[in-house]
Formats: sequence, structure tokens, C-alpha cells
Amino acid sequence: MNTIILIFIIFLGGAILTFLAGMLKGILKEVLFLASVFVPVVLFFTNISIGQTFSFQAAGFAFQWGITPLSYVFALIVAGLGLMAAIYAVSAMRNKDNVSFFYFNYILTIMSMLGILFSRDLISFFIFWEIMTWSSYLMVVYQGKDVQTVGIKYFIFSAVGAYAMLMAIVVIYSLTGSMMIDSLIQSFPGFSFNMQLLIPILLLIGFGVKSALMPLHVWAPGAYSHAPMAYSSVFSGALSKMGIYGMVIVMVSLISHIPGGHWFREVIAWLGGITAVMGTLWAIKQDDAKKLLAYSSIGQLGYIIVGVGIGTPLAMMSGLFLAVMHALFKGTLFMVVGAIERQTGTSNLTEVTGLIRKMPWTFLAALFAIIALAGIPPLGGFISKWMLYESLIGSNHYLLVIVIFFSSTAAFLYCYKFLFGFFLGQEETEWSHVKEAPAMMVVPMLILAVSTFVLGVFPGLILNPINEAMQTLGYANTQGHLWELSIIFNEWGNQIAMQPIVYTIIGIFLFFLTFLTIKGYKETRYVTTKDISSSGEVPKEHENLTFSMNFMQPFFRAVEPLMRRQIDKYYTGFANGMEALFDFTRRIYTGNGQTYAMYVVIFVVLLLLFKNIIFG
Amino acid sequence: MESIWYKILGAIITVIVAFIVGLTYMGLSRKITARIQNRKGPPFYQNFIDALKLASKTSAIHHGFMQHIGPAFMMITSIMSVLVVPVLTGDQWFSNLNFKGDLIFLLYIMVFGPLGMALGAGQTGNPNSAIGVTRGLSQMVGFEIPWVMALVALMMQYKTASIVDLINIQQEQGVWLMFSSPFAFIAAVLAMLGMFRYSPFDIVGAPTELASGPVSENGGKYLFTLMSSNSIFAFAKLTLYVDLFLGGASNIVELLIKTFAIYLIPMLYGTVSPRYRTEQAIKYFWGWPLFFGFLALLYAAIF
Amino acid sequence: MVGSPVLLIAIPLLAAFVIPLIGMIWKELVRIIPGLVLAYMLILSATLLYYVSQNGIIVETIAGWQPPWGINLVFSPLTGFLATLMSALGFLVWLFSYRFKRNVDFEPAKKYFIFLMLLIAGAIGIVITGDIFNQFVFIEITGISAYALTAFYTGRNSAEASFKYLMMGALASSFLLVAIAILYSQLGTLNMADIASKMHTMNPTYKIIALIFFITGIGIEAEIFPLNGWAPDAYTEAPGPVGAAFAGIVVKAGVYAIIRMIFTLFDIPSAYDFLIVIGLITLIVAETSALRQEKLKRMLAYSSIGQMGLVIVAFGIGTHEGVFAALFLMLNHAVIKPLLFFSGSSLVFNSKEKQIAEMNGLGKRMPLMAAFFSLGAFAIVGLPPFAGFWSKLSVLSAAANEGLLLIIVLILIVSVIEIVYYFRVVNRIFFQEYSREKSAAPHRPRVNALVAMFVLAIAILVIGFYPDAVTGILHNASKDLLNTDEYINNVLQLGQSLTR
Amino acid sequence: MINDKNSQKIVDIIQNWSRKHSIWVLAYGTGCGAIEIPPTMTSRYDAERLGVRGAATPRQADVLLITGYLTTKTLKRVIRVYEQMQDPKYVIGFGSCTINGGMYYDSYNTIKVLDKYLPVDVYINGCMPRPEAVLAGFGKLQQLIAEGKANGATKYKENLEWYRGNQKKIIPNWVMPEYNW
Repeated sequence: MNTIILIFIIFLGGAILTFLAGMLKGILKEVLFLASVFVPVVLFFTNISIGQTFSFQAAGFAFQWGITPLSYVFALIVAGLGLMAAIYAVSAMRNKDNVSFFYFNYILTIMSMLGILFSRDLISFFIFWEIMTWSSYLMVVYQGKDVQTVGIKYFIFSAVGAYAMLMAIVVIYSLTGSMMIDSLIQSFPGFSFNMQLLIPILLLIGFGVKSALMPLHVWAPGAYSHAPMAYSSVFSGALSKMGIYGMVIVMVSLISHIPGGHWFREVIAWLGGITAVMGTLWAIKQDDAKKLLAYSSIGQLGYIIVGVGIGTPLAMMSGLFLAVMHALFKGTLFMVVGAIERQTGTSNLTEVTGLIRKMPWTFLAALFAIIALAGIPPLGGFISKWMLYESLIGSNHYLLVIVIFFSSTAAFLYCYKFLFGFFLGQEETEWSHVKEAPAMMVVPMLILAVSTFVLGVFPGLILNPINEAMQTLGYANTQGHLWELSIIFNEWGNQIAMQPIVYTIIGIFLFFLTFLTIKGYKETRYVTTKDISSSGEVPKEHENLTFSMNFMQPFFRAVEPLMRRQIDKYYTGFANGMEALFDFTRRIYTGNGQTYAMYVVIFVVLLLLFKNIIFG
Repeated sequence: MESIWYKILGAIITVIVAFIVGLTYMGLSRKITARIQNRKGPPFYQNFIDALKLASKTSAIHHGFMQHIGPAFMMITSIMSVLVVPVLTGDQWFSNLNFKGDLIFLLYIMVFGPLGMALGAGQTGNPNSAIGVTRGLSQMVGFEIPWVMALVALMMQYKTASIVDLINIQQEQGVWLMFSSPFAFIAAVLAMLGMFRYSPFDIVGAPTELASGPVSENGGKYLFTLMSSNSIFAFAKLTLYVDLFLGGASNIVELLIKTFAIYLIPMLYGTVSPRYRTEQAIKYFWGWPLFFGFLALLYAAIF
Repeated sequence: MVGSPVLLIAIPLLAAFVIPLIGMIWKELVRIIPGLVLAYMLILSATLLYYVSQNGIIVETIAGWQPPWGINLVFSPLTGFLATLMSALGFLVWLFSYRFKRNVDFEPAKKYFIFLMLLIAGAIGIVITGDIFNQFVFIEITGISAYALTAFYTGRNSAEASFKYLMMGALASSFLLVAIAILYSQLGTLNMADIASKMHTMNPTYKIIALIFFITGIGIEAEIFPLNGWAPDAYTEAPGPVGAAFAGIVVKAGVYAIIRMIFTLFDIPSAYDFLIVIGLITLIVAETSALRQEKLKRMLAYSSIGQMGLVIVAFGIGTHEGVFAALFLMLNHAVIKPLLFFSGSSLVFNSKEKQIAEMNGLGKRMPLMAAFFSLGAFAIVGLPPFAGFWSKLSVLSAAANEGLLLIIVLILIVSVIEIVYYFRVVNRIFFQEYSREKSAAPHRPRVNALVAMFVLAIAILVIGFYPDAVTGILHNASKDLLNTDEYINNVLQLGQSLTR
Repeated sequence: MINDKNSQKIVDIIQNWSRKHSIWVLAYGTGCGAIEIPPTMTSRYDAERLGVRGAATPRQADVLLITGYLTTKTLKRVIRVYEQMQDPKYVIGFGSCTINGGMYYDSYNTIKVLDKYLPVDVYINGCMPRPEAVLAGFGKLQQLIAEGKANGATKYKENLEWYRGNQKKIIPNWVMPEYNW
């Protein structure tokens, strides 16, 4: 049996079996769940080689599944993060209602994401896309909060995106007579200009929704924060990357062939830039860690879109590398929030404080992830940021680089807010009972966190598959002049050699760690955080001295004009207007038989009057 | 193998030089400020005494491990930046990591320490620390923008991101970049006012309001570490300005003159200025400095 | 051949008359007999369909009169497909309602099954007859039984709904009769094939007027936009399985009649465009009206109207793909909408107002019903990998092949609206707090109803995962519809030189 | 070598010298004497030339300057501040009030003799002392530091029981963390 189909059968069967096992007591469902994620992932890593395909016919369409170098990069994200989050989920979701439903959707999501990456034809791409959409939708509403607003909003946006994509697909089918992605790419340059413009726009709407591109992002904060955190890490880390995956194909293989296509890509890149800024600003404003991470994800996806949109080799590399990194660190951060929420019962940054001594390992994971997120060397986030800036500067995007830089500098604010809010600050008695999260939750986080470090020192590990992917997209081989195992270059040949830098940093750090920190730590003794210099006062046990309300208020006083308008409000207004309009159309059906009879007469009379126009 | 030891030795010497120069400059600034205020002022070596005293003070308590790592993070930033910035042009001894990192790297390693310090400050649980940190970070967002604009303008104009290359370009052309890219220089200098956190941008550690802000729970050795880190960092920043805009320095005297000349700008501006609130500071940086940044970008785009 | 197509009409008619007599012997037989009849019909029509697909269409003459003079029945891949679909649905409706009103008394059950048999007989008659007046008769049979079924709950509202339906139906039949009269006066024949072959000789003005009256007359049954005022009330007030039967059987027959007119009888090309326009209007008005409905069945009714509009649009595209898509839509609608009606009526069974708001939190109380309803909702809005996706895809693809991008956009926008109201309900069922009084015991559907729903659900999944199971039949059917010449030839059987 | 007695002596000398020339003052403005601090620090008298400089928090300060009378209410805070300061630390009693109560000698809510509650190293006499006197006080403190005689903190640690007893007499409901040096 073909391994590709085997993977999907195991996923599907595993999902159903896990769901059914949910009716039984015991750990059968957990075991089945882990197995049905683990086995296909292992099969994927061991038995799937690039170029292997599997084809069949159904409903008059030819289907072809197989992995390409590009989708391999994304499949790495999906498989890796999916597996880690699955391990995490088993522990995180224990004792929740309807766990098997969660598992069911989780497996389906992983399956559909791999399916998207495996699809070489548009129909199965779309089918898996929709499965991904509704399984993720079910996860968004899983906890039953704000389902009629957040859930519906997510699904409407997804549906608009998916239907735009569907329209593009049928148009492509009518133009080429084939559903194969390859044949689309081949015949695209021959399309008329209108079609060349229409198809990418429609596809980009579809992909833009999933990758939370402005102005299609408004579903994201709610959806990311309402899903269970074990799922959100996949949601934000991997699922949003499906949009990026599609965008890469559209940008490189389609839009580049339009006359004047680089302007198109410029627009997309600018949209990405604005997304990055606004996502970051709103992230700073959030008090709920989930919302903060959700907006931060929007911002980070904005960077990726900028990289993909600019599309020079370095930019594309940075976009794809950041896609991988974002999966690692944002996956970790959502897991961290999940762990904290599980241990404390809330994820509000203004409530939870001072967990660092209670949950040190979680803090360590969060610290790594935040450093990677902020793009500070030597972790992997820096590599992607560096490549992004260099590529923007190298390709003369004067203003865009400033926009991006503003966004990533402002990102420090929410990075700090996240760490400070949860882990630092006063240790309140309210949280003195909090324990470290179970090992099954902590270990996946730490693995992901440490891998950001490894990729920071040896970016070549992941740049190698990215390079191969880019070669199939038509880029030149960049190994050697843009990157090596642990050195990255910009287009002018300036380099960052990660190894000496990292060794120096580690050296300095160890020196001060030994002679300052550990020595000092041993010589001194611990006092509670109530023992602070607060004008000679002795704070009472229950007095909360933590500074967490209006955390970045001065900053917001400065950027207030930027944040006065919310796209969300326009959408809400539009939706309300539509509902009012539809309420009016509803009244066409008056419920009065005479009116209905009159409609019939009017219908006949109109047809008879205008018969020559209508039937002429 | 031998070269690595030379490198390490060179690095240590660089750091020591940076430490001494930085502290001296700070002492001089106290002296000059005092003279401007018609005081006698402390001796220029006063900061060394302070440092020595701080180092000799004991510390009895801690609020957690992070509080003690903060200064270490700060040191990483300072030392890394001073190692990446070319101190003396063409000097083998002090080449350190000049070729391993470029401007973007420098920008990012420069925020590593403040963020680590912020974490340390956060763990003390002192609300003043956190307030100071938020102010500092907000202000950083303010001044980074014109600063980056200036750097981007330079990088675009001369098609390199390496500081060494920029020095070489200045030496080849025989013109300092402050003359050949004047707007970038102005923007960078205005940004520098915020970077050094002298008045009017010293709200971060406003002593009477915030009880010195982020460092309010740090005393003794930690304050000493932070102080030396600050001085090294200041030296690194000054050297960077000299390298970028004043053509670098080939010997130590030239370096000192140029760096001190640059140093006088934020210092003298600070002595005659009151204090901005955070949002005022941000708006200040997004006013004229931003305008000059745009001019610099325009200039770079045209030429 | 296992039997004649005549039996498909004759047996249910016979059964309808026999039921009250047999009921005197043993009350249970009233419930059993229709099932047996429908099962037989299902087997018969399926066998005939298979036979037809192998051997070409069957033209059955009644009483030895050859067409064009006598009444004839045509069992072609198209009509056979629809007849099979209807008998299958009829069987499922019977299965669902086997124990229907068991605890009330004998009389309503008797009526219910009589009219159900009549309804199915009439609908199948509409589909397989080859005579236009005969079709009118069957439309009347269907209509009358439908009025009766609407008024089944003998309440004020039911009576009102039924009266509205009756009134519209009366208008419809008069228009229909006028149209038939025009045709007969002009062409001197009532046989469809004969009319089709002679149509080119007819005065265009008369032709158009006849068509208009036809469309109006049948349009009322087919739920075309301004003519469908009866539908929401009737669906709401009729019992759940009757709603399913309306959506799955009656409307299909009506749509078939219109399509037969336009594709075979009348040679007016612009009628296709008219179909597209009127279908789109129906679709948009119905779906937008559905958005703000408060009662579940009413919402389903509007959704059903909308789906029919979509079917008409697909027919209006007029190509093989369009017809294929339309038939596929009809099939899916016939599979999905009954499931929604069945599970929906179970969900609101114990509530007073039958309102959507009363379904909050039922997912925990009635997980299986809720799951069926959600499956139906997922399928009807066209989410893969369920049945509705393939039909939606084929409609869009057909439209795209004709370059009708605006239609695609409109259909997709309407689909979004559809998603909104269906998912609001699904959200209520699963993810909101239970709002009825806690003591109210959830309605537990009987085994027979569960089996009916299971069959439909499995059909949805099978079509969704393996669409090739049905596409062959649909392709045959659509070929059959488009090939007018073959139809005429086969029916008239005379090898006449076709002058068209 | 470091632990050698002679070298320890050298280290002590250096340390004391540095402490002497770098005095970071935490001015606890309890009483009217605080008004004398600004003139002392600013242009005319310029205490900074002696290395005297304000400190923002007790963690960074070397000298606790009790400027004037100390009410029973503020005593608690002052003790807290003093205990939060890190070694080596000194206390300067500023003005007559800290010595014997001064003009508040018969007040019911000020403490009269500061030395009973905190180990005062240097008193500055006067009501209030002029900046010259303050500078002289600092000079005295520097001299004591250089000689290694400014050992109030050690005294405090050694006689903690006694100090605590006195303090608790003034402060009825004692809720303070233990002194951790």
C-alpha cells in the first residue's frame, strides 16, 4: 500500500477511533490519539520522499498527492509542531469535557494540513482546506465562549476566503481544463490579463484570511484566544502557515509572471507591513495573554508576508525561515499560556503575577520563545529578522524597512509585558498554591524552545530544505553565498557568523553567571517580593503592589492616533447593515395569502408585458 | 590556537579600555555639568571611586535568580557591542568580532541587555522598576526609528551593512559621512539624545519619582556591574558614531577626541533641558528626528 | 424487466385507496402497507433504472394507444433517476414516520399515509408521464394531497397555511390549464414528444404566452421566487416528515416539469437566461430571508427554496455540466434536506414554539440528533468532504465554463449567508447553555426514525467521500435531458423524419 | 594571598578610601531640616565635590540622613529603610531634635533620642544646622570612615535586641520582617 494514502487512512481512522474511544473510560483514547498522530508523523519522516506521488480519479477530476520541496518545509512545521502539541494536549486536556471531540478535531486538523501540503491538485487542496477550516472552527467554539460572535466571525471569514479560492479554482478549471497545480503554473502566463489579475487576487483572499493579512485578520484574535491553548499553538503555529504556503506559490509562480507583477507583490508586502505594525500595537494593548499572542501572531505573519511579498532570494528565505521559527516560538508561547491557565485558572496578565519561582521550567521555555520572538540574537528569531531587514534594505524598500523595524521594536513592549505579567512582579499569596505544570506539558515546550536556540546557531539546518524548496520555485542555489551552516550573508556579502558570536555570548554569560550571579545568589538569601524599598512601608500580605494595569499607557498616548480606527468595527457595521437589509427581505413573505396571490398575478402580468424583452 | 588567545586578550583589553574611557567620560560629564551649574563639582575620577565603593558593598538579599541574571545580560550586550564595533581602524589587536556582525546585528544585540535587565528588574517585584522599564521600552521605540532611518540611509547609500566597510568608504573618499550624508547624521545624533538617557529623556530612572526605576532594588555589586556595563556601552555607542560618521579613528588619541566630541552633544543638551514625559519624548523623536530621517532616506534614494 | 413503469403510479394509488379498507382488518396494516409498497417501488424503479441504463429508455403506452394519441409513460435515465430518488425518499419518510402519531389515535395515521401515498404517486406521475394533460392531473393529485398534509395538525395555523397553499395551487392549476389549452389549440396534441416535434410551427407569441403560463403554473409547485409564498408556511405547519417530503419530492417534481418544458417542449433559447435570472432571484431572496428566521422549520423552508433556486440556475446554464450539476444538487438536496427536517423536527419536538432559540444546548441532551443536524448543515452549505460540496463545485464549474463569473460570485455570497444561519443553529445546539426548563425530557426518536436518518447520513458520507457512486447515473440523466431528438424519436417510435 | 592579613589591611584601606569619597545619601526628609539639603547640594555649597550624592533607594544608599525630628509614626518607616540599606551603612542625625528632642523635647509624639532606636554615627548640631555644618558633619563622617570607626551598623547588629526593645516600645503593633543583613 502506498505510504501517502496510508498516512491519511491512519489519520482518518485514528480520528474516528479516538472519537469512539471517548465513550469509554480509561486512557484508551489518549493512547489512540497519540498513536494516530505519532504513527503518521513517523511514517512521514521515514517513508515519504520528495517527488513520490499517488494519483487517482474521482468525480471526474484527477487527484494527485505528493510532496514537493516547498511543501516539505511546511510539512516539517506541521509534523513537528503537531506532534509536540499532541503530547502537550494529552496532559493539558485531561479532565476536560468532550476530550475525544478535541482529539478528533485535532487529528483532522493535522491530517488536513498535511493533506494541503500533499495536494498537487486544486480540488484536494480545497477539500483539505475546508476540512481544516471546519475542524479548526469546531475547536474555536469548543470551549463554548462567544460562539455566536467569535466562532461565526471566524467561519464567515474562512468561508469568504475559501469561496474566493473556490471561484479561482473553477475559473482555472474552465481555463485550463485541469486541476493540477503544475499545469496552472505552466499555463498561467498564457492567460488574459484580466484572468491573470483575477485569479491571484481570489487566491490571495483565500490565503490572506488564513494568514491573517490585513484587512482580513479580524477573526484571528478571537479565534486564537478562544480555542484551547493546546490547539492554538498549532492554530497559530502551523495552520496559519498554510496561508503562507499558498501565498508563496501564488506570489512566486503566478504573480511574478504577470506584466507589472512586482507592483502587485509590493502591495502585498505593504499590506504585510501594515499588518505587522497594527498587530503589534494591538498586541501591546491586550491584557489577556491569549489575545496578546493572537495579535502578536498577526504581526509576525505580517513579517512573513513581507518576506514572501518582496520575494528576493534573501527575503523569501527570511519569510520561510520565520515561518518555521514562528511555529516554534509561538507554539511554545501558546503552550505556556495553556500551562499557566491550567495551573492558575486564568490567562489574564493583570491577575497572574510572580510565577517564576513556581513554574521555573515554563518560564525558561517562555524566555527562550520570547527572546526568539523579539528577534534578539543568538536565537533563531534573529536570523529571520536579520535576513528580512537585509533583504529589504538590499532591495531598496526604504520605508517598508522602517515600518517593519518600528513594529519589531514595539514588539519588545509586549514581549516584556508577557513575561513580566505572568512570571515576574510581586508574588501574590493568591498564587502561592501554583505548581509547575506536568512534565508532559513542560517537555514539549522546552524541546521547541531549545530548538529555537539550535536553529539560531545553525540556521543552515533549516535553510537547507528551504533552499531546495526555493530552487524548485525557480530561485538560484543560495547555499554558499547567502548562507552556510552557521553563517548568513546579505546580498552585499556582509556576514553574520553565528558560531563565534554565540560562543562569545556564552563565554561572557558563563563568566558573569559564575562570578556574579551564582556567587551572588549563594551569598545572598531570598526575601519575598514584599520586601522592597517602597518608601519604608511594609506592604501587607494581601496588598497587591504589582504594576500591571495600563501597562504601556504612555506609549499608547503617543500612538493613539494610529489606533483610533478599528477595521473590526467597519465589518460589524457592515454585518449589522446586512442583517437589517435581510430582515427587510424577510418581510417580502408577509404571511398574507392575498399578497401572495397578488405576487402571482404581478409575476404573470410582468412576464406578459415584457415577454418580448425577456423571451424575445 | 594562538590567535584565539590573542583575540581573547585583545577583547579583554578592549573591554577594559572601554570601561575606563566610559567611566572617565561619565566623570567628566559630572564635572562639566557642575561647572555649567557654577559648582566646583566632583573630581573627574569620582565615578571610579563610586564604582569601587559599590563593588565593595555587600548584598544580603535577592528576590530571585532572574534579578541576578539581569546585570549579566546587560554585560553581554555591552561587551558584545564593544567587540562588534571597530574600535581602532586597521588594528589587528582590537579587531575582535568586527567582521562577524554588522549594523543590524548591533541594533539587536543592543536591546538584548536592556530586555534582560528589564527581566531582572521585573523579578524584584518593585512597581517602580516595572514602570521604569515600560517607560524605557516605550522611549526606545521612539528613538530607534530615526536611528534606524539614519542607519538604513547609510546602508542603502553605500550598499553595505558592515561598519568596517563604512569606515573604509570614508577613508577612500576622504570625506566623513557626517558631511556626505548630513541628514542621516542629524537624525542619528537626535536619536542619540534618547539613547544616552540624559535629560530630557531621563524619565526612565527618574530618581525622585521612580526611585531610579529599573535599578531601584539593585545595590552593591549589581549596581557596579550595571554601571560598568553602562560605561562600556556608552563607549561602544560613541565609537559606533565615530566609526559611522566621523571616519573612525586610527589611534587612541584620535578616538578619544572624536568620541568625546560626540559625547558632548547629549551631555550638553541634557544639562540645559528639563525632563520630558514618556509620550512627549516619543512625540519628540517622531517629530524633527523623523523628518530628518526621511530626508536622509530621500537623500540616500536620490544619490 | 421486473415490472412496468405503470406500476410505479398504479400501486401507490391503489394502496391509497386500499389503506382505509385494510385498516378495518388490522390497524397496524395501515402503517405497514405503505412501507411495503414503497419498498417495492424503490426496488422496481432501481431495477428499471438499471435496465434503462443498459437498454435505452422505456416508453410505456397505456391501453394500447400509441403516442401521440394515447397517454404514455417515459422511463428514461432522467425520469427514472428522479422516480428512484422519490421512491427512496418516500420510503425513508415512511420509515421515519412509521410510528408517527401512534399514541394519538388511528384516524390521523390513516389520513397521513393515504395522502403520503397519493403525494408520491402524483410526484412520480409528474415525472414519468409523457403527456402534458396527464401531467396536469398528477400535479393536481400531488397538490391536493399536499394541501391535506399541510393541514394535518388541524390547528388554526395549519389550516391557514393549507388554505394559502390551496389558493396558490388553484391559481397554478388555472394557469396551467390555460397553457395546455393554448398548446392544444395550436398544435392539436397533448403528447410531449409530439408537441416538441411540432413546436417550431407554432406562432411565437402564443408560444411565449403558453410558456409564461406554464412557468407560472408549475413555478408555484417549484417554489420560484414570487410564487412561493405558500412554501414557508406550509413547511412550518406541516409535520416534519411532510416537510422532508415536500422538499425532497414535490418540489423536485415541480422543477422537473419546468425543466421538461423548457428543455424539451419549447424551443425558446432565452428561456434559459430567464431560468438563471429567476433562479438567482429565488436563491438570493430565499437565503437572505432565511437569515433572520426564528423558527427552525421556517428557516429550513427558506433554505429549501434557495436550494431550488440554485438548481434552477444550474439548469439555466443549459450545458451538460450545468444539467449534471443541477441533478447532482437535486440529489444532494433530496438526501440532505430530509435529514435536516427529520433531525430538526426531533430537536424541536418538545418545544412549544419550535423556535431556534429553544435549541440551545441540546447537543448534550440529544447528541445523536444534534450530530445528524450538524452533518446535514455541514453538507448543505457545501463543506467537503460531505455530499453538498461536490454539487456546489459542479455548479460553479459549470458556470465558470460558460464564463458566468457574476453568477459564481452571487452564488458564493449567498453560500456565505447560508453558512451564517446554519452555523448559528449548530452553535446554539452544541455550544450554548441549555435553556429550556431542565425537567423537560428530551424527545427520544424511535429506532425506525434513527434508521431513516442513519441511511441519509451514510448517503451523505458516501456521496461525499466517493462521488463516483452517483455521478454515472447523473451523467446519463443529464445526457438524456439534453438529447431532445432522441426523446422525441423514442417516444413517437415512428422513425418520423424529424423536422426540427 | 588575598586572605593574608596585610593584604586585607590594604584592601580595607582602599575600600575605606573609596567609601569615604563616595557617600550616597538617602535623605529621609522627616522634619524641617530637609530644607537645608538643597542648598547643601547645589551651587553655593556643592556637596558633590566631596563625593556626596543623593541616592534614590535604600538599596543604593550609604548614609541615612535623618533630617530633624522623628515622629513615632515615621519611626517605623525609618527603621525599615535603615534595615533595607546594605552594609556598610551609616546614619547621620541631623539637627538638635535627633539628639535630645530639641524644641520637641516635651512632645508626646516625637522620639527624643534617635540613638536609642538607630545607631547614629554622626550628629550634626543646630536647629537647624546650616549647610556649612552639614558639610562639616559629612567631613566628620568621612574621617570616621577613613579611620574605620564608623561602625554603627555593627553596633546595631550586635545590640539588635536592645534596639528592637526600644523600637517596640514606641511602635505598639510590630509587624515588620526580620532584619536581614
